[in-house]
Amino acid sequence: MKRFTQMEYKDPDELLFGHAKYPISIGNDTEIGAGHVIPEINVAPGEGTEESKEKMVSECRNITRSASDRAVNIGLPAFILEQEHISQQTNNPDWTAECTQAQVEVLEKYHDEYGIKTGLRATPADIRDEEKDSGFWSSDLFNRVIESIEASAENGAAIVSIETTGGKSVSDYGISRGDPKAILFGIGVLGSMDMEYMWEKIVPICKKHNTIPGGDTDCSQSNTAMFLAGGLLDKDCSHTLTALARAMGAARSLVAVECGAQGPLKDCGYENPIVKAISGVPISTEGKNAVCAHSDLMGNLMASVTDMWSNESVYHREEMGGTTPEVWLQATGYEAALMNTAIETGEGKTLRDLYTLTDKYRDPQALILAYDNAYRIGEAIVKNGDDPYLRARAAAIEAGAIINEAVDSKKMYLTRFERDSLDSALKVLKKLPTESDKFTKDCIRKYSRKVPDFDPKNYEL
Amino acid sequence: MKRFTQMEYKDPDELLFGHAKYPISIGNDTEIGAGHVIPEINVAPGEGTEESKEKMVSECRNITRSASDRAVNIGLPAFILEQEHISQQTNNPDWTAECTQAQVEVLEKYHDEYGIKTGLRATPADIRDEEKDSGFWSSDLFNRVIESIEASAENGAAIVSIETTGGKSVSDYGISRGDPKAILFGIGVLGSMDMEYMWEKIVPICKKHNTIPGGDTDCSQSNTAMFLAGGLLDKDCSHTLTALARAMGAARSLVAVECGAQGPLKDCGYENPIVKAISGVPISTEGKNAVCAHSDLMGNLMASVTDMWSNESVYHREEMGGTTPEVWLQATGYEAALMNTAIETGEGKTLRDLYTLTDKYRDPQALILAYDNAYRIGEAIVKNGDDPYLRARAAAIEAGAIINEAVDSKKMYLTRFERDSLDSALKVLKKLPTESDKFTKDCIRKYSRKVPDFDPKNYEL
Amino acid sequence: MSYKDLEDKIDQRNVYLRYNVELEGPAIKPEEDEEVAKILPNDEPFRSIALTILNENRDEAITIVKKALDDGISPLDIINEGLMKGMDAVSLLYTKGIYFLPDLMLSGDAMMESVKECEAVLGHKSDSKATVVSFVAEGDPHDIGKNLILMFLRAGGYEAIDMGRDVPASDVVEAVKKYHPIFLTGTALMTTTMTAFPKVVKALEDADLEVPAIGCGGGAVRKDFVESFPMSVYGVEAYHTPKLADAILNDKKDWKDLRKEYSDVVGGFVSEYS
Amino acid sequence: MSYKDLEDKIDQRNVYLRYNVELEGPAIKPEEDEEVAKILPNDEPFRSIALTILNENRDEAITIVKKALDDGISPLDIINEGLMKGMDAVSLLYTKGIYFLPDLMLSGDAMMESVKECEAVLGHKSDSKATVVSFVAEGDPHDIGKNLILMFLRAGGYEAIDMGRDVPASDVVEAVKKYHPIFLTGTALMTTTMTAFPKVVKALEDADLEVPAIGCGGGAVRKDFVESFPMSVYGVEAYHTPKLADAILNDKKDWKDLRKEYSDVVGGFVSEYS
Ligand SMILES: [Zn+2]
Ligand SMILES: [Zn+2]
Ligand SMILES: [Zn+2]
Repeated sequence: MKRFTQMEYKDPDELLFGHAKYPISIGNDTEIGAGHVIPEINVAPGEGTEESKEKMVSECRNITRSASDRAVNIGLPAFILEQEHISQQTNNPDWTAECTQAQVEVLEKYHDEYGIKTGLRATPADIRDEEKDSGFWSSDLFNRVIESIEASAENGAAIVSIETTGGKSVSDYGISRGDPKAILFGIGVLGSMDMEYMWEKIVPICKKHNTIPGGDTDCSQSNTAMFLAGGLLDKDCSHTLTALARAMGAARSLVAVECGAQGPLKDCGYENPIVKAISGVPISTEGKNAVCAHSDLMGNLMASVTDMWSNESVYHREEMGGTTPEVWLQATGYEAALMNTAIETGEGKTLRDLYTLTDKYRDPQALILAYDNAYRIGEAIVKNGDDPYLRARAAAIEAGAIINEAVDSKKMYLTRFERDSLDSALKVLKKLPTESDKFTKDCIRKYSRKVPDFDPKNYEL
Repeated sequence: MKRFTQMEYKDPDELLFGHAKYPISIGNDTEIGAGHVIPEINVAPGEGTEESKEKMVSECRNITRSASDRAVNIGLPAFILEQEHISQQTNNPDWTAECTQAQVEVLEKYHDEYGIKTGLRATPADIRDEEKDSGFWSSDLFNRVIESIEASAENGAAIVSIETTGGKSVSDYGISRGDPKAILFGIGVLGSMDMEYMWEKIVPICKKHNTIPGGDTDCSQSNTAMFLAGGLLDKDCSHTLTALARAMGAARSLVAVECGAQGPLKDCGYENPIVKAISGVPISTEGKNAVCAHSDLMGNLMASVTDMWSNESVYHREEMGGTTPEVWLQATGYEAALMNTAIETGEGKTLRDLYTLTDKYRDPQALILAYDNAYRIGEAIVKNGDDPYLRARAAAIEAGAIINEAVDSKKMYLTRFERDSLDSALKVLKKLPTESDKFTKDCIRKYSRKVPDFDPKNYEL
Repeated sequence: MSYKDLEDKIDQRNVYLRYNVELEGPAIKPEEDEEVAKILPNDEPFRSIALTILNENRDEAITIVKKALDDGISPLDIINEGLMKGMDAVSLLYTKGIYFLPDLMLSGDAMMESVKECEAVLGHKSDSKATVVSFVAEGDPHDIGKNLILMFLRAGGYEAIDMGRDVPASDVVEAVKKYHPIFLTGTALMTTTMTAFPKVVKALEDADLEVPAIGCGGGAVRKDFVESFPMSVYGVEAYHTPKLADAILNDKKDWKDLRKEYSDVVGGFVSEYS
Repeated sequence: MSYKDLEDKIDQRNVYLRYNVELEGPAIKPEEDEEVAKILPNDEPFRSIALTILNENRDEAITIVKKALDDGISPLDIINEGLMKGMDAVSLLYTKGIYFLPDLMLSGDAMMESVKECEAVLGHKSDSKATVVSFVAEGDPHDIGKNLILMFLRAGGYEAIDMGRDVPASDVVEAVKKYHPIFLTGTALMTTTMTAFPKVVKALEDADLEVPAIGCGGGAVRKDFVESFPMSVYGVEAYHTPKLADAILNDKKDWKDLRKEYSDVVGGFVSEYS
């Protein structure tokens, strides 16, 4: 595995939605990152559909039909359907196989009939459990995940992704207690190790079946921090600390790419702009059209350098305007259309900058993901590219510096809580050892005791 | 009443979102059309809340609280809450009074506590019924509407609107049968007469209570056509004929302004860009963030010259991302923020043009509302400004000409059905008499017989 | 850059595609459609009568029908062998996406008025397949949906009773007693008027009445709400109505069956039933 | 125009306002808050002990507590007059928006470990208000919500039993038999795992067991779903849990009451209950 020690983009200004340095082609005439933005729709299977394989297959097929139908009715040139698996699907790889098959069949039909460019992203669930299954890397549950990935690839998914959960117990502990060391260990060390372990297995399977290994996300960690951080008036997690966690998440999500993932990285990876700046792979992101799933403070900014624009997730049910696969594909589809118009007219960079500036100083979490700052964090990562721990630490410290500079220039305003937690986090982070081994040993000692679910054996430590 | 016989805007390029020639001020430091776009949120009361006044008051209060709460949590500088009344509210003006009071109270509280700029738009329902109540202009139901408007104004609504339904039975007949003459009579003659009658009553009430008379919409007619027209593959109403109906709708909605309505015109008036071009009043519009309520083919274009950006309507219930007042205010709020960033940076016109061009040729309905074409239709209207019939006819004929030019220049492509229905509609429209009286008499004869609900006496004809 | 310059730079196909235009097949005359050809009668005057309906030509339809009646042709034959065949062809073309709603409405108007001419000679109403009663929910003044339903039902050979707008539950009960419909349809635009539907069901139950199904649909009506009370089935499109009625009439389906088999009954994927 | 130039042109306040910054009052020391002052004990060593909790200082808390125990102060008094008072003050500051979750978690850690020291001397567990059992729904591996709930409950003086993740209904039944909790809490992230909640209710009913309420919440869980089966109440925020437990314990509320009075019980507007 080759670590990134240089930026694939040489200038942040080269970053633009719809354009990735290394676009991918997924069949059905569909390319991602090759000059246009593609909407992505993701609908959560309704309650009860988990009861049998038949119900789940039918649910998956129906979601696909509804989305396809709306797509042609409003004239979308292209769209991607993502299916995030529920645990039963991954637990039973035959469910995965049949669901995937059913969805691919519908998409093919629409492609043949209308010429619409489509493809399926299948995302098996990470059903491994740190608590239950001491063989985190070799258990039955692990095997089921791998089989499910193979079943997705084998049955026609254009892209396969996963949201790995390595290190979550430790980072959860750190996020709820405002402990930057635990967060760094959970994301930068354990998370990166787990992602490497998983993706070294996933990429060859995808290659074998001519499927695109799409990539991963730090969802289980940085997004937990973001969800807890909540809105401006929420009191659960400091938004500055959350910003540092996000920067670490970039160092982690990059690992999948280093193992051969080609993108589009998963929509919920808010760290994706950083990963794109480093690696040049296309990314999926979400923001203002994912309000169905959660509230973020960077709804426009997240579109700035996206290649696929997603709604994250939505209940499968009926709105006045149609069923949710219809309604939410229309929402992401219309935003993608705006971006594509900007690209076509040569005004892409203007729109990109407007997206960015709409949120840049709304919150520290947004600030560090503005493409110029994302690039800076990328640079901090590649400078320490060979060492997952050091690069995650460097990313966080750089994010802190970015926030502090914006505060100094009176563009970013912080509350006392944000100010204090940033200062204390930076103090802690800067004092940490510069050797990965030392840090790891230290953390194993500390968090094995404090975090009941954390078992170093799970990571062969 | 002074009819518009000249354009208030002298050049279509002056039209821009957030900027109206005649901005309004509604208290709470809030201005509309004065340089920034304001998001508008509208949530339909849940089923069962119509059972008692207490339930409805509580429902209205809760919708307001939820929206206000999200607004401050994501940092919106301003928002408007619209409450479209259900029939029980209008039928019982004491419900109107108490609901309005409860909502205004919450908004004031948030304004005082956070400094957020807010205001309530109250929209009593047009509960008059052509079929039931032969005194369309003087019945009990009519009185209830007027009382309800007064109760809204009296109890602190910043803006009062209504969606009048005059002429609907005839235009419905025409829309479902593809009969342009019936559509013109329903919208251009009966609709305009009814709007004039109503707004001559509404404006003085608003003035008395220092409330802004917000304006009307051709919702009951042009939107019926648009909903029936549906998506590209729907087969219920020709999209070219629908475009002509929309142009007529502009000639109609202008009447409220001529009677003294100051805007923001109602969100669902897709004809509003035309009315704004003529009259200079601020407008509310809806598009890609109203997918919860319906699908249109101009989701971005409708933002081009808007002053308030609305979600139209949504069920009051829970999404993963919060309750719908929260989720959908965030959706419209984030889009308004993008527009405001564009304004602040001097790139407003670029974003306006991108919005427009994203949809301009997606559908004939979109084409005629692109701001340059909207302006042209405005010119056709003011040229015949003194005569509601002739100006609606001229608007439709101009819309047809716009479509034909776009087809000739190979930018717009029509299906045979769209082509044929446009040709035949234009042929019919061009042959119609040039005297309003003659046309009216002719239509009374024809449609009294064909449309069971149409009674000329309702319009004192 | 100017608006015009921006516009000229766009390759539309990268932003949107008009699939309706893309997919359009060659134009053919309606009567040349293979399936229509099978439906249309070959003998005169029935063929001409059916063709006037197919061509949406009300005036000519009435003229030919009157002439046929004058010539002593049985009014029932004119209805069943001529007018209804034309209408069947129209419905077929609508389902196939070749005809559009206005075609259907205009053909329907032509058919209904021609039927009236026949009934004048017949001295009584002609037989219909069965009776369906349609109402708009109490409190709701919007009725275009109901009016479309009426037309689709009549085009499908049903006697469709129009109860109008804003109909109280008690009136629906009376109508059921009077007309013994095989199917009721109710429409509502708003969440706060769709609550009238369960009240209708309750009123029917209180009166010990039952119908095979009540189709409930329109505007803000949701399937999950409609399925929260008995006797009801959520109706998605107006043109589904005669198909639901056919399933009740021919296959003895009731509301429970229709909920389960909706897509099959109306013959195609329905997103709301997925 | 360049990005930098664009940025410099923006008056941020026309695009967004950071209300959290706008509204911030003057900084005060936590112990100077008027309501906190009323809660804190005045006598030593209890005041010092409470202050170490308020200051989230685990090491010092343990040191002072150990010293107090050595000095022969009653372990129960240390818990009730010192540690719990400190924790009450912390909870109050969290509710008032002055303290944040990490404060609460760190104070909670300090309190829990100090309590353990006291219990070591006491020779048995100290009394809690009552027992609550918390589980993550079967099939769901996400547990941060449950972990927060545990901490909030413990900070509120409850014995909180942690059943972990992915818990089968049968295990919940066993736990209810064993611990007789006054309240159960279940969390789920997904629509397809929240279906475990009604299964738990069914299993309890089958075993003839009942609890005053089961709080169900997390991720994609919806109130309307939770209220579609009995014994349950939809929980919105983790910090609501001890307030719900208090209402059960002190005011004998059950799930039916809690559904109706949720906002009052948790003391504020809750959008989901509106
Ligand atoms: Zn995710
Ligand atoms: Zn409307
Ligand atoms: Zn509206």
